[in-house]
Amino acid sequence: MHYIPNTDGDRIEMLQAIGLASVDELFSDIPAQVRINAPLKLPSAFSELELLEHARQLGAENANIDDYVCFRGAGAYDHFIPSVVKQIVSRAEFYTSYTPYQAEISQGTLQAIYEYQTLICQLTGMEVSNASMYDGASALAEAVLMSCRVTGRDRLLLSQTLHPEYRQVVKAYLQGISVEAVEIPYASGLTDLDWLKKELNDRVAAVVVQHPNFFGLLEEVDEISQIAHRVGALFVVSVDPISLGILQPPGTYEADIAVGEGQVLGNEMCFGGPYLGFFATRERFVRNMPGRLVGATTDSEGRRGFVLTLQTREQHIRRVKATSNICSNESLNALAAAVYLTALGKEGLRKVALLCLRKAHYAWRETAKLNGFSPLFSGTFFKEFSVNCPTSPPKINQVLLRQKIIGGLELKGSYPEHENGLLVCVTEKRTKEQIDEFVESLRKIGEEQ
Amino acid sequence: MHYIPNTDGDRIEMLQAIGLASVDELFSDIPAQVRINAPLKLPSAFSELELLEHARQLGAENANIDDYVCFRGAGAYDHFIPSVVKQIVSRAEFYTSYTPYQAEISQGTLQAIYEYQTLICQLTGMEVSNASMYDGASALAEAVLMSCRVTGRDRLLLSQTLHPEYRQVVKAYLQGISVEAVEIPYASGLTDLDWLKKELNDRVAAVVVQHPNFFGLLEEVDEISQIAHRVGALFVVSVDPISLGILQPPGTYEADIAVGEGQVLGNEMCFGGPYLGFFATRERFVRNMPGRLVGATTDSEGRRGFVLTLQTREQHIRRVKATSNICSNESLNALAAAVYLTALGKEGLRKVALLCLRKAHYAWRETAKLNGFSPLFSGTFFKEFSVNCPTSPPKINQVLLRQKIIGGLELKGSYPEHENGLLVCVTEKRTKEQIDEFVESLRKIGEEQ
Amino acid sequence: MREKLVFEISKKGRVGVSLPRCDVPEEEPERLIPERCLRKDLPLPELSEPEIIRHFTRLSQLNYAVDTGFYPLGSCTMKYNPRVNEEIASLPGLARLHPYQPEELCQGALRLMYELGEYLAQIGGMDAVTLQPAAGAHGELTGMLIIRAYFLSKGQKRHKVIIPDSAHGTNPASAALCGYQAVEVKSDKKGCVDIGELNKLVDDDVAAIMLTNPNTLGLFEGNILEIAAIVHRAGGLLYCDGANLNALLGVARPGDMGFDLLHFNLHKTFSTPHGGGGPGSGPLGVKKALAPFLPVPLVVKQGKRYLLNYNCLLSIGKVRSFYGNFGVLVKAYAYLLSLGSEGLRQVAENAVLNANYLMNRFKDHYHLPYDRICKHEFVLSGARQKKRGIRALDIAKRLIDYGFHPPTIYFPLIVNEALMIEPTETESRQTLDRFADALIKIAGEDVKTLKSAPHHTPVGRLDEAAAAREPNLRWKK
Amino acid sequence: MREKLVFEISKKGRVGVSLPRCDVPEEEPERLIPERCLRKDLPLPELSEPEIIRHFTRLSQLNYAVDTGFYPLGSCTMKYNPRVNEEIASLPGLARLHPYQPEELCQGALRLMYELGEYLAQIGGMDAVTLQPAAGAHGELTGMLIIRAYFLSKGQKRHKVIIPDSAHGTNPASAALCGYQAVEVKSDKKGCVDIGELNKLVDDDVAAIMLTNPNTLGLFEGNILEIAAIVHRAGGLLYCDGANLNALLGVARPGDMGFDLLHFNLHKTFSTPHGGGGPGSGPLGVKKALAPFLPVPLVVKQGKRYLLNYNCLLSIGKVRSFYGNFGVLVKAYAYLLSLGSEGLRQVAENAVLNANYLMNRFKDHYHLPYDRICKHEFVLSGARQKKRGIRALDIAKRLIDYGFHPPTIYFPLIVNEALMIEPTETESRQTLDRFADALIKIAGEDVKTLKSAPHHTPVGRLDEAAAAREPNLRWKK
Ligand SMILES: Cc1ncc(COP(=O)(O)O)c(C=O)c1O
Ligand SMILES: Cc1ncc(COP(=O)(O)O)c(C=O)c1O
Repeated sequence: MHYIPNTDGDRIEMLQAIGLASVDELFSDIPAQVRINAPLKLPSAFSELELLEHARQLGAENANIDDYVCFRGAGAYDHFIPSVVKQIVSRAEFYTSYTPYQAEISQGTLQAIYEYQTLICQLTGMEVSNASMYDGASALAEAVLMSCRVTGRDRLLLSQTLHPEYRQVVKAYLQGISVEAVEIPYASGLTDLDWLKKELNDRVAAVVVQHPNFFGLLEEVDEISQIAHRVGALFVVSVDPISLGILQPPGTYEADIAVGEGQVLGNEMCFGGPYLGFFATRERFVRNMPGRLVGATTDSEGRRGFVLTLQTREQHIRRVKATSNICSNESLNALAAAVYLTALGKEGLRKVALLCLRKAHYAWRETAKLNGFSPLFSGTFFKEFSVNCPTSPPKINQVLLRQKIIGGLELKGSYPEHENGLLVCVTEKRTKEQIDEFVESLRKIGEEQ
Repeated sequence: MHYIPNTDGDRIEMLQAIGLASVDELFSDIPAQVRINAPLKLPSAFSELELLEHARQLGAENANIDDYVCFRGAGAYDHFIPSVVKQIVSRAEFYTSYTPYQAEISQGTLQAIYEYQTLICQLTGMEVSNASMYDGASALAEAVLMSCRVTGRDRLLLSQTLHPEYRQVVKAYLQGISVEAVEIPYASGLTDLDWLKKELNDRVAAVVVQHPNFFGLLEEVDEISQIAHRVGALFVVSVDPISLGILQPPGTYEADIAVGEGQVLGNEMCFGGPYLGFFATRERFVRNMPGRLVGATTDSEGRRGFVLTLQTREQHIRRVKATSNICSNESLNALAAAVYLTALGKEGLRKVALLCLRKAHYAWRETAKLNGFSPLFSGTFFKEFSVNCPTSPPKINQVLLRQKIIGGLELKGSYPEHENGLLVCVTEKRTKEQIDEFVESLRKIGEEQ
Repeated sequence: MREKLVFEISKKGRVGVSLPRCDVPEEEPERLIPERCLRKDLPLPELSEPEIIRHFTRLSQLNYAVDTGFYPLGSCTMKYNPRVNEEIASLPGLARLHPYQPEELCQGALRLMYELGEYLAQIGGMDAVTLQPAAGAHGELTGMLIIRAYFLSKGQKRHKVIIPDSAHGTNPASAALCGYQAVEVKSDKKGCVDIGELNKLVDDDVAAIMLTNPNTLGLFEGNILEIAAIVHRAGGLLYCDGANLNALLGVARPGDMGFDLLHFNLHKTFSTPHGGGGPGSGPLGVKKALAPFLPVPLVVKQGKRYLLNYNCLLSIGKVRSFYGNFGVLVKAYAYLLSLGSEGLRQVAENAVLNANYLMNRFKDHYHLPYDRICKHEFVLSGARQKKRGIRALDIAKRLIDYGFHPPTIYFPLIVNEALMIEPTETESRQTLDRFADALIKIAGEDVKTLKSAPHHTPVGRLDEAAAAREPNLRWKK
Repeated sequence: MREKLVFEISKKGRVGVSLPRCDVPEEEPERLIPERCLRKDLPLPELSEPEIIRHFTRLSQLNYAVDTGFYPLGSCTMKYNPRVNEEIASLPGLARLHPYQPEELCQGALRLMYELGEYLAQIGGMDAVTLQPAAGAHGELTGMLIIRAYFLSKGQKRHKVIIPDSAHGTNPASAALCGYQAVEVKSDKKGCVDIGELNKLVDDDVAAIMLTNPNTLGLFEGNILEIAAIVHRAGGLLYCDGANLNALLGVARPGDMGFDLLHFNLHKTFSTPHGGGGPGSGPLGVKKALAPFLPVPLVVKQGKRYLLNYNCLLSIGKVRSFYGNFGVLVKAYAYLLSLGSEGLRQVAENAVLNANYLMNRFKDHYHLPYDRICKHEFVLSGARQKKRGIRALDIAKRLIDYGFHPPTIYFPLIVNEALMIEPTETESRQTLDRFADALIKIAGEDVKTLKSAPHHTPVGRLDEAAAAREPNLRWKK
């Protein structure tokens, strides 16, 4: 076994040193009736060459976005990843190290996380950020739990324009504790403010929306924020970090907790993970925050250094009273996000956001011109928009696939009221040529109806 | 320009500091009539995303050996490369450093080359190895030049069973100096020993053969070595390092210089380069060797360390009298070879060689059974063999390509006497299934004749 | 060799990446988005590409890592991360997939997930597996939610979860997160669950017991069958924290011992790299009776096709978006295939052999609170050294001077000045000996040398108290 | 932090890689190969995969590199190597090609080579380009062979090649390798070719003059047009060593100055990484009259197809197998495309600006033998320091303590105690300033500190004399 340095000779000598006659004796403390004697039913070992070939074959059974043109978003996005990001996260010193418990030999990871935290604050306009959560959905669930802790309240209002899976996750996290989650209906694709104003009261720990929302639309975040704060509820918002290249950051509209999916910040779509949830809030809530935090401090010679800090919030110290049970997070993905945000920088992120905005609007306008296709909602959008199709979206997507295009997401699955709704995403990677081809295909489909 | 940190502001301040008004003034020493005023006719800049897409498209216009099954060798071979090799050569500390002139901050490269030199000696059974040459062919040319220096003679005998391109390169290197290269004809696919014995005399600096030779056959190296030495000529041999997993190394048959193509030691085929020529010889010739050498020594505290040594042979010191003009060599490829040889190790390299041997013989036996196909020669071979086909090899290869098989090399190009000859290579990467499919295709082609 | 922050390197006007020109009409954003929604200022840093690469490369060099040295961090299974797994996980056909792409266009990915689930079920002795949890603690939460749903489905609402005092902090935290009261059971003199105590605690309000086996002392719970009988008799379930599964691979299966749920730490046992703190992956296996409660979707096989099944009425729903940390799953899958069933057992055997060999070398130099055969790890106590004023922390820091990563310290909580050492199977005897020599030498070193360690790191011991008192969690101008 | 040799880590019985089982009949090798041809023993090391990765990773950390710091190594153009080029060069469609695969299956590769050749011709002002040479010196050799063939084709056999005293060692060595007599021409006070001298040396036995322009002092040969006239008048050719082309990109073209041949160092000017000493790539451009002599094959375009043309009667043949260092060509091609014509000029402008800025900072502290505007690099002399017994070597070693790679020293040979500094365009002004501060500080430091430098490296200054006296070029048991 080439991953195991011990040779047969080593094993014999080591057993001798500990006074045992056989490896089996090392397992004599396991009751005989549960010891396995036959090999497990697993495939026999693949050599490296066979393994690579097998993996390539598995890969060939998947459509990958180098070969297919992707107009699908809905929580995972085909954004461009600069080579520098991949280069840095593939540095063995980063990816083969553990959580930086020993600060003196982990300054690389620690400083990078500190930079990540700062970058997330700069991006969101919030005061503090943790070192990452599992993903956008679980980050939102943690935000909701924290809202309850902070306010001592037990009711939540979740907009129906939140990603359906995010709502599911929040609800799952609430199953064990007595907090009630109520969904806010939507009108014209946006969180229904009238309903919200009516139902909101001082039992509500937080109002939770996504911005831009699942349909791609910009929510009335300023107003929702004010409405929520009026009753002392927190305003929790889940945002697309790319949109923050041009959109007002949560800090400016007084969000109390801003979370979101960090995949778009330099992480591959990777069939859904590993991603990272970012989590930012107000300084005064810091001791209520879930997740790891890195802080700057000094050593005895006054040199700046970084350490894990405020660990008394965490499970390994506080145990049942911890602010979360999270231990391993998504550190390497956070590193990717830090490198991405540094590489794009002030100008770059704005440019990417502008490209998304313009291309999405170009695609939307061209689609809206087609016979049978019409916008599902009239609101302002960023990089995703919803259209109503002249025929069933699954059929449309089937046709598109033949042209190696992955079409929009069929809304019907989560929103049965939009039988023919299609959620289309256009990132900066889509060229005009690709968009034109996509629209042209839609045109043909429309005309065949 | 994202590779250039200077901002416009920097440029202005820096010009001020040196007392110039404009960047143009920096170029005022260039005669005006040769200064370019219009931009060059080059494409305008590609963004990283566009560049990647463009490169992928170029790549898609090539058949790559992940998608095609390769039975072609003839100097570049489809051997398996363990992941560890790629991981190590992609360490920035290795690939973004220069030649290790400053030993104290280059011990990584220096020690790795010292290990490479040792590994090449272990593999070839020779006494000393240099740090690499450009490729197998130019290494052979350098060996030939060294033979002339060492013997003071001006005639060379090159076997016609040497790779045709290697012969071309040797001859090109000899153009400027008055050394005559004579080709030794072959009989039954092997260097003609009778001819050799007849023509050999004390004007001959070296007898040069390839082993296994271009047709895949094992040469009578023991005997050739003796014959050459009888008249005081050097015996220079170009060997396939993979074959040394099971074949007697040049050291045992008293070769004076052993060279070869190191591509097979962990380097991608990469359309012909970068490769590396290895170069090993006797200790007593060391001051006549071309190329860089690393030696072990100690620092003032007695710690072992490594340095470039015997540099007085080299161009930067000896100038016109240097043993070669080589400066940059193929260090990173040599590193790959060192990692490869370490990873394969004693057992692994033997196993790879055995796999090649057995699979090639299996393919050969199965092919020989086919109607119309017959071995071109009867000699012993390692991983390549030559067959005579019932129809024109280009036609055969055309058919194979449709099945995504890259067939053998058509011999006719370099050996017009073998009109229907095909040189087939089978490495350890070829599965029985692939070989069977290849043979089955040949069978069908044979039957259609 | 310390490094400035990116913000300190930043200079106005620098760009780090080149982006495509806009090939569609360049409308002003104000025409597409109401002005009040547009941000005025984006205070991100500005660096050129060379500066970025150099900065992060230099940062990386400030880290210790498995690839640079021995990392005997107890409970963390810092084994070697095979290179081929990284190569495979970055193949475009496995890395560049949209999670919602049509089922017919991700059969390879679904097959991989299906097979990995099957293999893990085999290894753990479980009937069904979800790959959704993103880490061990996430698996625990998922397990707790399933236990709750299971009892609810039977009309029961149990409130307690029993957890040993030696347990990892995530166990009580996960139970609490799910609304359970965590009840602590003491360890006995042998370092295992005190059966007498347990008997007293178990009643029909106990939903489950959460055990780590081998436990955090590296000891196998020898009474596991009795424990299972006690808990099952009271209608409770057994949850296994599988963080220490490395010791049992191919040797014994938690499912056969009576465990009803088991989470796997792919980033420990199954060699996926830890990434400086994540991503991990914490698949959860359950026995048949609990399978209906697993999160959606499950990967199922119909004939030759693989499907995502969302249609699970009793499911707890979802604990994260999509299907789990797929990229991590790929590496664990590749690892399992390169081991095969034979290799799997070799992992356990060598991990346990290495641990016992190493433990044995310390017997005369450190207090060994539980002197019996250990599994993949063992816990020393710095109690003797403490008498001289030397703390476990000092010993740990001093090890850095010798080129080693320190063990886990002060955990488990039941051992005074704990030093928890896990060598893993991927270390050679030579390395173990060098480490043992160092730790033994340290046992006799003077207080001053130890207190001032480490001596050759870019920063010395840092003021953690100050860091917590006045948190500085982000750079400001 | 020093590291054993792999041979010292090796232990009998360890394996580093898993290989496929044999799926064809496992015949004994003795049955296929005569016993006397089979080797008895293969004395290679035996390590497990984790040991291999750790060993070479640790070795890597002993290296200084462009990615870890400033590398002002004069003449070497150690600029930043863009990451995307590495990504591109490792695409299977570009990296995993057999050189002899059929033309119709490598159109992408041939197109890339064709276009790169065209771009280089454009940049250098040449008419035809071969991509075959593997490095600069190899390009020189190719050029010399072409010059020889050219004169032979005209029935002339010229014997001399004129080379300035400031030239790089490869120039005389390449000329000699090709049987030419290298004749040295002195530099004048301004650091350029002495025209008077040149006039005396040029006759009809001169095949060529080899010039580096800007020369190795970093100075542009201002009399280049006159030089060209002199040499051409005598029927000789002008060869340009393009190692210093970084200064001229998009600003001026050697072809326009009268050069007939020019080699490019892709691993310098065109940002392909140097790999610790190679691989490089040294394409050679020539004027029309010399094109027929280029090595075979040439990539030609016919309609929309690209072909390899071997059919060149006057060709010198081949200087290496196949077509050149294709993998390096890919990176240079990618680099050129990401620059475009505008970016190309920016490279030169900033490289020259950085050099002049830096040079200016040293004027008061070091002797500057040629005090005029430099191009991409400049040469200081440590003459003043030498009076105190401090050598250029000491200054160089001391720079290491400050975290910098030393400049090239003792070259060019015509400057006493030369320190040859090339900052490149990819360094920021901040870095230049930090470097200048260090070098200026060193100018005033005491002898002892300098002589004992470097102080923090894994090894100190090594005994090179002993290394050469009793060469130890390989490990032995
Ligand atoms: C015994 C034990 N349980 C649970 C965990 C938590 O696992 P994770 O970090 O994957 O959430 C750990 C991790 O350190 C552990 O050692
Ligand atoms: C001026 C000059 N000429 C020639 C060379 C040789 O180039 P290469 O190392 O690519 O053979 C160099 C390399 O250092 C150089 O600086």
